Parts: sequence; C-alpha cells; structure tokens
Amino acid sequence: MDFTFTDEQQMLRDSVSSFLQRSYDFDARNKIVRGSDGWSRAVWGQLAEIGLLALPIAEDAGGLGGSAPDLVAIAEPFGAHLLAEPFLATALLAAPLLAKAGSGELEAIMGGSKIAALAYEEGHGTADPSQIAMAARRDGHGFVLDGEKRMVLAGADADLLLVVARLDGKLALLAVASGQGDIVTTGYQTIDGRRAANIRFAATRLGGDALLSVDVEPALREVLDTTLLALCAESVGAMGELLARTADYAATRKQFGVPILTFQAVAHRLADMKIAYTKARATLLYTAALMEARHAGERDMAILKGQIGKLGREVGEAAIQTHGGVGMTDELAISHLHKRILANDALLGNSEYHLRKVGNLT
Amino acid sequence: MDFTFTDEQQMLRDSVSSFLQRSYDFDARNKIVRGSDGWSRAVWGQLAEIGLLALPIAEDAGGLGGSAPDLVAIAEPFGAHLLAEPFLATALLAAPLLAKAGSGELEAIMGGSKIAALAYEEGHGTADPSQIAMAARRDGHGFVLDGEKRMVLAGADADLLLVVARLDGKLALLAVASGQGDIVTTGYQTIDGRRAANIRFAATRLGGDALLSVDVEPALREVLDTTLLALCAESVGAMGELLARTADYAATRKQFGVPILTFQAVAHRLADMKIAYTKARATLLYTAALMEARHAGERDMAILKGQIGKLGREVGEAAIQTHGGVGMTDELAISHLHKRILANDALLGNSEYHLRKVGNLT
Amino acid sequence: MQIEFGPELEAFRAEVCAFLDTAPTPEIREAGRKLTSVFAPFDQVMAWHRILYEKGWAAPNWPVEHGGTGWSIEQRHIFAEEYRRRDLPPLLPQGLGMVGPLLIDIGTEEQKAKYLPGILKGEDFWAQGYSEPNSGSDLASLSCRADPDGDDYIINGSKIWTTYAHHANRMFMLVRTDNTGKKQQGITFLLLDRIDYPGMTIRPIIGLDGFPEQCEVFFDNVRVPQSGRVGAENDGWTVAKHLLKHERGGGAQSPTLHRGIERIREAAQTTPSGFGTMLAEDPVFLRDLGELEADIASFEHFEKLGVSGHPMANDPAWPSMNKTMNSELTQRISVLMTRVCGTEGLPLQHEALRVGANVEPLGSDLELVAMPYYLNSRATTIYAGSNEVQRDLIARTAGRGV
Amino acid sequence: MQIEFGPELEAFRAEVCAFLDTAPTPEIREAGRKLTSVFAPFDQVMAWHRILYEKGWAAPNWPVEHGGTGWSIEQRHIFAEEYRRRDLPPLLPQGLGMVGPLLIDIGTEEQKAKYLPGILKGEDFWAQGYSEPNSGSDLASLSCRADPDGDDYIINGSKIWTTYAHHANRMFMLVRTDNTGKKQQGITFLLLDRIDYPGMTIRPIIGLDGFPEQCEVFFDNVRVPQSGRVGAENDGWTVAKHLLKHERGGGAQSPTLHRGIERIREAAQTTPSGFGTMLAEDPVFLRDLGELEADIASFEHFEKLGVSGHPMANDPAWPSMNKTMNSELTQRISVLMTRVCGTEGLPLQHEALRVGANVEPLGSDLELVAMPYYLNSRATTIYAGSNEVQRDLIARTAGRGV
Repeated sequence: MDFTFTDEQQMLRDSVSSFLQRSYDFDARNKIVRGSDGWSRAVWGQLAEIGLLALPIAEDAGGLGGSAPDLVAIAEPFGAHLLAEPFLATALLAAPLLAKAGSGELEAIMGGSKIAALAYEEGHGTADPSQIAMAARRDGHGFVLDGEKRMVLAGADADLLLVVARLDGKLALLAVASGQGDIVTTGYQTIDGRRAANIRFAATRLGGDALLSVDVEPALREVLDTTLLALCAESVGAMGELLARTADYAATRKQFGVPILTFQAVAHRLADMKIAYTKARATLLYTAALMEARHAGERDMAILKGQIGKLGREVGEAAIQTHGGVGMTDELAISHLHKRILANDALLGNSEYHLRKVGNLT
Repeated sequence: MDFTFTDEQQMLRDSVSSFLQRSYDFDARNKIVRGSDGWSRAVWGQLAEIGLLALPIAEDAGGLGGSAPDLVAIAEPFGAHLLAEPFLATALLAAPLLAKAGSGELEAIMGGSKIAALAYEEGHGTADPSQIAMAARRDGHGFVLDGEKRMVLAGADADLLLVVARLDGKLALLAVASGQGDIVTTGYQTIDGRRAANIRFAATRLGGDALLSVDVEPALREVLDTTLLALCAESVGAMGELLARTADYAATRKQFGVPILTFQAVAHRLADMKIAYTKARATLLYTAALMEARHAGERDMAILKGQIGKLGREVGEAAIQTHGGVGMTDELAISHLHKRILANDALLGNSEYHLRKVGNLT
Repeated sequence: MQIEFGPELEAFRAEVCAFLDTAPTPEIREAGRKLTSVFAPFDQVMAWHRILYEKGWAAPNWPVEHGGTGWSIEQRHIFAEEYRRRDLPPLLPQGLGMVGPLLIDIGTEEQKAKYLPGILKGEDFWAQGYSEPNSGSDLASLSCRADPDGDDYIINGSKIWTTYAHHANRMFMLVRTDNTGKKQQGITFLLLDRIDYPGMTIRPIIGLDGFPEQCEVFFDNVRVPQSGRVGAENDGWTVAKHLLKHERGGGAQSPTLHRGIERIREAAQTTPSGFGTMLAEDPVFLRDLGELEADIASFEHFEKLGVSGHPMANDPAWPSMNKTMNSELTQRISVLMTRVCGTEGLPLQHEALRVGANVEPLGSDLELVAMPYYLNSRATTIYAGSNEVQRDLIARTAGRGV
Repeated sequence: MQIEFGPELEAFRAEVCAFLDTAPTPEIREAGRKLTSVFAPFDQVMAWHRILYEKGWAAPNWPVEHGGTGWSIEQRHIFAEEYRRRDLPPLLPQGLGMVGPLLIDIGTEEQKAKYLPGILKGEDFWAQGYSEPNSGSDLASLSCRADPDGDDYIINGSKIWTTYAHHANRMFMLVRTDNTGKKQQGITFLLLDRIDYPGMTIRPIIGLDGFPEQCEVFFDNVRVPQSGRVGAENDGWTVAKHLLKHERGGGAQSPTLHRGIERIREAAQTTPSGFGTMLAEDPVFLRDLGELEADIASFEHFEKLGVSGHPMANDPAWPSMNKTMNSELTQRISVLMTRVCGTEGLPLQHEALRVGANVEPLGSDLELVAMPYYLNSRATTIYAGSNEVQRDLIARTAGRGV
C-alpha cells in the first residue's frame, strides 16, 4: 500500500506549482479574472506547453494517458491558485469525449489553440447522467435540438460545443459549431471566477455529421468521474491553502495583546480545520489510488465528492470566521478559496446528494 | 403576553421542590431506586397528600383540574430530582383515562393507595396512536387479547392495568386486573431508575365489563400530549440541574493551576449548554401557555418534544465531557440526569421523529 | 401564563396588511426582494423609512412619547410577520435600534431634541465608528485619538467595518481620550453631526459578495465639537456597553427567519431532489427543514419570553444569547437557500441585483440572492461582537438564573 | 500510488476466516457479542488472547523478531475486518498496544526478556497508572510520590481511572520523583511486577453504565524495586510521551467502526421508522447512515495513509488526530445504535449482559448492548488525553505539513 506520488508525479506537481507561483499569484490571477475575457490565453498556452492539456487524453489518441494520481498532482495546485482557465471544461470534460469519437479537432485542443466545452448540466447540479432530459430529434439525416443547457463551463468561449442529449432514449453526443445562429448563449462569470454559460436551443438544426457518439453514457460516466476527482483535488488544494493562511494569520494577528491562536476557541477551530483537511486529503489520495487500480466503484466516488464538499465548506467557513472582518473582504484570497470550494461542491452533485448516495449503496 | 408562573403555581412549585430537597436528595433517591421495590410508597403517599396525584384530573371528576403550566411547575422539579415514582404512569397516563370512563377506582388512585398503568407502547417508542397494532377480539360478551405491550411504565407494580387495543378497527381501552394468570409480565428497571414491564397477552380472556371506552383515541391523544409536556418539563428540569452543577464544577475544579472554566473550550461549552437550556425552557413555557389557551397544535407539540430531546442530549453530553472521569461514574448525579433525559427522549417518539414531523407539517 | 388571541388582533393584522400591501413603491419592494444582507439597499430603504414615519410606524419599539406606536407584544409581532412576509426591506438599525434608544435612555435633553427627530423621520443616517484595524474583538484597545482643543476635539486615526459610511451624514463613534489607565477607562463616546468634516476620508471596502457595504474611515486632524459627547469624557465604554444591549437585543427577528424558510419551501416546490421527487416532497429535505424550523421556533419563543419581560430575560447574558442564536440561525438558513439553488446559485449577477437595473436575472429571485446572502451572512457571527466574544460573556453567567 | 488486490490476499482472507470461524470458544464469542466498551470482558478476552498467541497471531503490529506476524498492511486490515465482522472481543491494549511496544522501543534487554513474553502470551495483564484525582488533563501535575530507598522506591499516593486494575497482575505507572523543577521534569516511569504489593489497595468504580471498569489504586508506603524503571529517573515524561504515540496511534480501528454500521444496518431491517417503512428503507435514516459511513471511510483512508508511511503521517499531530477522529466516530455510531433501538434500549439488563449468565435478553443483542455501549463510549473523548487536550496539540502544528 503506497499513497505517495511517484517521482514523475512530484516533478509534474512541482513544475505546475512553480509556474503558478511565478505567473499566477493572487494579484495576477485577479487581474485576469477581472479582465474582459475573464481568463488568459497566454496562461492557457503555458498549460498546453507543459503538456497539461494532453495529460487526460489516452496515449493511443495522441495524449499523455495521465493517471488519476497524475491528475491529483496538478489539480491540487490549480485549486490553491484559483485557476480560472477552462481546464475542467476543455481538457477533462470535452477533450476525452472527442478523443473517443476520433475527432480531428483534438490536436488543436491539446495544443491550446481551440477551446471545447461540454453542454451537460441542465440545472441545479445534474448529478447523474440518468437525469439528463434534453432530447435530440431525428430530422431527415440531421437532428433538431430543443431545450436548455445551463452552467456550461466555458460555454461562451468554446470554439466547439459538445451537447449531451437523449437520442432514441440513449444519451448521444452532438457537436455544435460555435456561433450557430439559432442558439442563445448567455455567458457569465461564476462566483469562483470561472466562465460559464446558459445555452438555449430552439429548434436548432444540426447536420448528420454532428452526431459524434450514439451511446455515450459509459464514456460520459468515465469523464464525469475524472472531472469529479479533479474538482475534489482542486478543493483539497484550496483547503490546504486556507489552512496554511489561517494558521499564519492566527499566529500573527494580535488581539488582547496576544496572537489570537492563544485563544482556545481559535486554536480548536484550527485543529478542526486541520482534521478536516487531513481527512479530505486522505480520501482524495486513497480514491485516486483506487481509480488507478481500476477498483473505484460508484460508492467510492460518492464518498469522495461527498466528503470533500462537506469538509471543504467547514474549512472555508472556519477560515473566514478566524479572519474576522478581513476574511469578509474581496481583498484577501480567503473568500475566493472558499467560493471555489463552494462552486466545486455544487457541480456534479453536491455533498448532500453524494453522502445520501453512500447511504443508499451498501 | 406573559409566561411567568402565577403565584399559585410558584407556591406549588416551591412546595414540591422543598419536599424533594428535604426527602428526596440524590442519596435518598438512590437508596429508594436500588431497593427491592425501586420506588417508595411513602414518597408516593406524600405526593398524594400535596394533591399532586389529583392535579391532572378534571374538577368534575373530583380532581384539581390542573393546567399545563401547573404541570410544568411540578414536573421541572421532578426531573431535577430524578423522581422514580410512577407519576407519569399513574397520574398522567392512566388516571385521566379512568376519569373519563367514570371508573370507581379513581378515588383510590388519587389518594395514592392504588397504582394504575397504561399499556400503550408496542416497541421502539410508539410515537402515535395510529401505530398501535394490538387487537382485542370480541368473544361472546367478553374479549380476547393477543400480543405484547412493551415499556409499560409501572406495568409490574400496577393494581390496575389499562390496555389500549384495536377493537373493530378503533382504539379501545380495556381494564385488566393485576395478576391475571395468562398474562406474562416481565418487570425491569429502566436506565433512568423508573420501573416498567413488558406484558405479553396470549389469548387472554376479559369479561364484558373490561371495556372502558370504545373510541378512546381523542382522549388518548389528549393524555399523551399532557404526558409529553410532563416528559419535556422533567427533562428541562434535569437540564437546569446539569447546567448548574456543571457551572459549579467548572468554576471550582482546577487543572493547570486554574479553574477549568478559564479554558475557553470549557467556557464555550458551558455557554452552549446555557443557550440550549434557555431555548428549551423558552419552548417549554411557550408551549405550556399555548396549551392552556387551547391553541397548541400537533406541530407545536412536535416542536416541543423534538427540541427538548435534541437540546437535552446536547446538555447531558456536554455535562459529562466537562466533568471528565467523574462524570462517567455512577456516583455523581450527572450521568443519572443525562439518562433521565435520554429516556424521556425515547418515550412517545424521539427527537428525530418529532423534528421530522415538524418538517412534514406546514 | 397568557397569550392573547382574538378578533382585535386579527383586525390589527388586517390594518397592517392593507397598509403594507399599498404603501411601498415598486422600488422599495424590489429592494426587499433583492435583499442580500441585514443592511438593505440604501436609497430605497430610507424612502421606505420616511413612508413608515408618515404613517407613524417607523419605530414600534420606541416609547410612545418619542414616536413609538404603543403596540402590544402581539401587535409588534404581527407587524413584523406581515412586514417580512412581503419581503419588505428592514429599516437600517444604526439610528432606530442603536443610537436612538441610547439617546432616549441617557442622552441630554438637547441631544434628544437635536437628533431623535432626524432619526425617527429617516432624514439622517448614522454610521457606527467602533472597530479599528487593530481593534476588532478587542474593541477596548482602540486607539483612534480625540484630543481636547478648546470646545472641540481633534480626531486622528481610523475606523473600519463602518457600515454604509459612504451613505451616512452623521456618525457615532468611540475615541481614545486617555491612555494612562485601564484600556476601557480612556474611551469617549462621540456624536458627529457630519461625516464630511475636513480631514475625513471614506474608503468603501468590497465584500466577499462583491458589494461595498463596509467602509474604512480615516481621520486626519478632524475638528469636532465636544457637545457631541454622550456621557462623560473617558466614560464611553459604559455608554457603549449600554448601547450594545440594544444592538444585540433584538426582539422580533424570528419573522425574518421564518420568512427565509417560507422562501425555501416555495423554491423546493420546483427543485428536483435528485432522488426522484421535488425537494418539497423529499423526506430528507423535509427533515432538515423541520430541524431548522423547530430551532427557529425556539428562538421565537426566546424572543417572546424576552419582550414579555419574563424573569429569565433579566439574565445579563440574554442579549449575547440573542445575538448568538439569531446569527447562527441566519447562517443556517442561508446555507439551506444555497442548497436549494444548487448550481443555479453560482453565476455572478451583480447587475441584476442592483435595484432598478432592469436586468433579467438568469433564474428565480431566490437563485439571484441566495449566494450573495449566504456570503454576506458569514459576517453575522463576526460583527457586533464576534460569537466567540458572546460565548465568553455567556459562560461568565452560565450557572446563574437556572 | 499502489493498493494491492489479488488472489493471494483472498487466499489469506480465507485462511483468517477459517481460523476465526473455529478457534474461539462459545464464551469468547459471547463476550464479543456483549461488548459494551473498548475493554472486553476480562476472562474471556484473555482466554482468546492465549488462543491467538498459540496461532502466532496475537500481535500483528509487533516486529517479527518479538512475535509479530510480518503481515502486509493489506493483510493486517483483512485480519481486523474479519475479526470485527465476527464480533470477536478486541485484545486488551495495555500490554500489546502500550507497554509492549514501549519496551520494544526503549526497554533494556533485561526488561524485554522479562516482560515481553508474558505480554505476548497473554499471561500478564498490565494496569496503567497515570491519572490522579487532581491530575486529569493536567497529567504532568501528578503527585503520587516515589522516594528512593536503597535499591527500591517507596510509593505514596493514588492513581485513578486505572482500567481493570482489579484484574491486573502488573502495572506501569508514572510517579513523582522530584518536585523542584518544571512539573514535567520530576516524573519517573515505573513497571510494577505485582499489583498486590503490601500497601496497595484497589477500589473499583461503578461507571455510568453500571459496570466496574475503572479503579482507584491507593499506595501506602509501597516498596518496589528500582529495576522496574524505564528510562532515567525524572525522565518519565519523555517515556510517557513516547508511549502515547502508541496509545493514540491506532492503525486498524476502522473495521470496528464499519462493524458498528453493519450491526445498525441489520437492526434497521426490522425496525419501523415511524413513517411507514422499516428504517432500512427510510431515506432519512439512510442519509444519516451515508454521512457517517463516508466519514468512517475517510478515517479508514487516514489510517491506511498512516500505516503505509505516507509523509503526512510524520506530522507530530497525527496520533492526536487519530485519537480525536476515532473517539468521535465511535460516539456517533453509539448514538445511532441507541436511535435504532428506541425504547427497547431503555431497560437495565445487567444480568443478561454478564457472559455466561444464561439470562435471555428482553430483545435483540443490539438492544441489549446499545445503551451501555453509548454510555461507556462517552469516555472515549475523555480518556487517553481528553479531546480538548488533543485539539490543543493539533492546533500547535496546524499550519505545518500542508
């Protein structure tokens, strides 16, 4: 039994961390997020250059065939640095499905020149593909889409949009070119600084070649599991950052003439933060190892997502309370890290959903 | 709006408290509970003398027609002193039903010379009369009982046993004389020092005069509500005692050269105990006032039982933790008070049941 | 024991409803619906304050002789219920709930005459200058200095977490007038007639919800008259403690909490649970709701015990218990709100939140406000004395009054 | 990263199952089923200890050269799983988990030769003499004195919360050998060959569950040889801290927690929810169970990270985190057990709980043990350093290792 990163994973992690520390500190990141695009193509190019955009893609499709622990190694620093670029949307959700479908766009996506997005979510945090209701209707050789996809990560920025819809009762994957006229895309920023969109289809006609996969559910579930792992790794990264910053603050901020860490209420809250972080990271690493060994079942994934969402919220709220007033401001990373954790919890089924699922699965 | 006790109620309360302080301190009580009977007929006689056994009985039936606040005034001290005598069983559960049925036994019961018990509970804390399954079968002019009643308070000590059973689909009340041969009564003590019994009926034949009421459900519900109030008042009394004793202990017990109250973890736990006690007592007094005004609905009763069960457990567990090792012993009242709270929570539907009911009733 | 019920109260309720259904302007209603804080959008809430003043209902808790309504406890509760049921914005507390009651209790006749009418009428808004960058929970360590100079004080230093200072025209504050004794003993309580004295600078602080609600206020040789002092020089800590009783005291917050639950129940009607039904029929959701509702009910009972003058409410820890319970229930409700909204609560919609913006929100009203409300409500356990400080105070009297 | 799966492990599991299905006597099984504490009924658990010793499986965590099994982490976990799945009584920790590992680490060769075999074989039971009436959380303030006298010490004072002292034949303890310096510096760690030295008196203490598990031990001029000292005189605090690592360290507690959940799930099959179904189909119950199970899973992951030697486990706060999590999960499980039992858990059934009593319980096995187990488990957050003390320790290193 071994849950340590391999030397290669540690190197990967270190290189991502040092890149982000260099080029993506909190101020630089905020400048990017508050800019008109909300994310940086330059940073994106760097991620491509390090090879991260090819990491989740199978080797036989030209990717690096990264493992679950590989993904954890890079996603923890992503979370700690509040990465706003569409890594989840493009590299984790869309690209692997394109790879399975043998799409010719893959090269450009792994290279960083094109953005792809997966229109999966239909509202409130669609936790399971079985909840997908939107249908594609056959129409001659083509298809007609009606309905709305919501919280499509990078949905307004995507050159290529993949839509999950029911076709003949099964889940199919359809490609939609960016900017097709009869699609209404409402882009927005999320509370954690990502970009997303609600996309409404009203009798949107697609050609026959739009259909990428007819029974995409197994592939989709795999992609969702990987994304879930990355969301959790991001949150654990953010939790670590919150713990470290809060411990620092408590050791230096003085009230009543002493560091506030001297107050047992503060000390014990810090202890609880550390316990929560440690539990969360243990479950993250364990589940990654299970996934690598192809032994992670539905219940394991539910434990992971449920625990990280719950523990993450505890850590974030404790960090704000310990910081007091300054924890309530936009000026410190504290609230931003907490918002990233909250957003990650809401995506793909929140902790309530997953913990309940654990109870339902014996 | 006024939630204070009337002068009469305050006097009643004071007289009960001072009687118990005089004759029923923790050592005296333990001696009684550990004796062969498990309760004291002498104390019972005193309670009758003060008039407490007649308090819950309507005036037109010869009782004192006590109100809900009257009951709170005496049941809080009962809880604080861990009364083991069968007040709930006889004066609250059985006697008012006998009074409604116009039973001739009432006089002896109010006078303290006879004990009556209500065989209602069927296992796990029957929270609602609709859950009663045991049936009485008509047999000529009489009846036949089959099945088991469990946790019948004072069930082995009762001169007169009232059984709630379904007759022709409705809940009926049947009287069973003590010691009837084909009834198997297994008596025991409960964790909180009360006496109870499991009572098994195997084709038990009862005469026609055993039937006291044919549609007892409305009267039963009223009796259960009153008993529920008394259980909650007892628990609030026990909570008050736990809070006072724990505050004293924390102010005097020294570790690291200072009273342990000096430690913020201990202080904040005490603060939480006080908040819990205050909330619990506020809900107790408010609900008693609502009941007196005949404005207490099902939801109000559920809020009361749910909150007191939950808050009581919090207070009891916090009291033990604050006392440390000595809180774990049989020698201090702390654990006994907690066990009374736990038992009261389990009876007539626990806090889980009632809080859930609150959510289901808008 | 006694609780009033009866037709008179129902007639009163009808009168309240009739007024609240017609008096508020559409902007006021919009401000109430878009509320994401205890502090409502400024312009609309002050307009509403003035309308209530015209009706005579601006200060139900004030003594009648100062403009209160003379309502019974039951009436005040009914008013609060119907008020919240319509999502009307709560009036800002700094004047009506804090400095006003303080002046009524211990202000000079001159101060009462000068300031109370402006507070009651909603003409003035008072900022509260207490905390400083280095004096949060340890408020008594404050160092913003006021040096006597003739009939004036010269103020130097800064205040932080000064809610709506950028909207205020007056300010009450604590200043350091003596450094020699115990830190509590050299503090003075001052009223400032203006917030634009020469040398004052106000910097709004963007909160974690993206809105400027708090401010930092800088004082650079600001000259203010000594006549604004409440109580004696160096006795400001006593004055502040008196005011705290009002600040933490409350009285009818439970209707706001109940209303939060109502909004959650409404939203649950159309929100899938993920387990086959809508949340409104989901046993797990209903249990969580029941647990929270029962706790809110206990808080309501606590509030009513308090306003009815039950002996338990004489406990010195009562205001601290009130503040602790109310803030933590507010946070629990806000969490449940975001849970109902799920991913629909994640989009940033600052424009749609602005009153009068005419920007269609992406989803429902609750989905618009839930997340900023949740984020903003993290402050409730920090401000007005952090809940850690409250628990310290409660523990000091833990065994008393039992 | 790597977790072993494979047929070898399944073969090992089969071997373990075969043994555990046949080796324990009926009394041992009964003792396991009637377990209401971490401390199993004495006679039966010691009999079982000796059976396991014969098999060579008494001390899976010990080094092979001292009698350990040499099993991999996966094997040890499988053993613990199957062991708990059969409700077999856990071996008492004082020898195998505390003084044994301590002697292996820092005992003299003579001490190892003298004491380890008796511990391994289950011939000796060691009581732990740490706490005193006035030294609980503040253990270092202990005052039970040992005065050197020739080759001996003369002990005066008392110890409390000495688990099973009334069953013990040996004792390890902390004594005060110097009063002059820092309180931690005058403590000495002693091994006592006997617990019936002249002058020793043992008083069992009835616990809140009604059973005598803890004791008070009085020393009145008790003469013991100095050769029982571990480490140097006055260096006992260091020795005790070393031992604490083992006491709080754990490694395979999660199977016990999982087994608790299994028993709850079994009982839920036949327990009505009060809302129309059995608890086992009740969504609310399943949610609560899911939440707890997930937390137990995280604790299992934490344990496995620890035994596998992950760098995070080098954190000095690791043992404290382990103790905190395990104790609080144990308590949560015990609460859920009593919840399933409802009123059926309320009867006192001390006679039926006695191993070999042949008294039929009133209900199921779980209903028999749930309440005493719940009550007894309140001690888990108190003993071995209260969880308040643990959190103090954890906070000291909060920012480290992140």
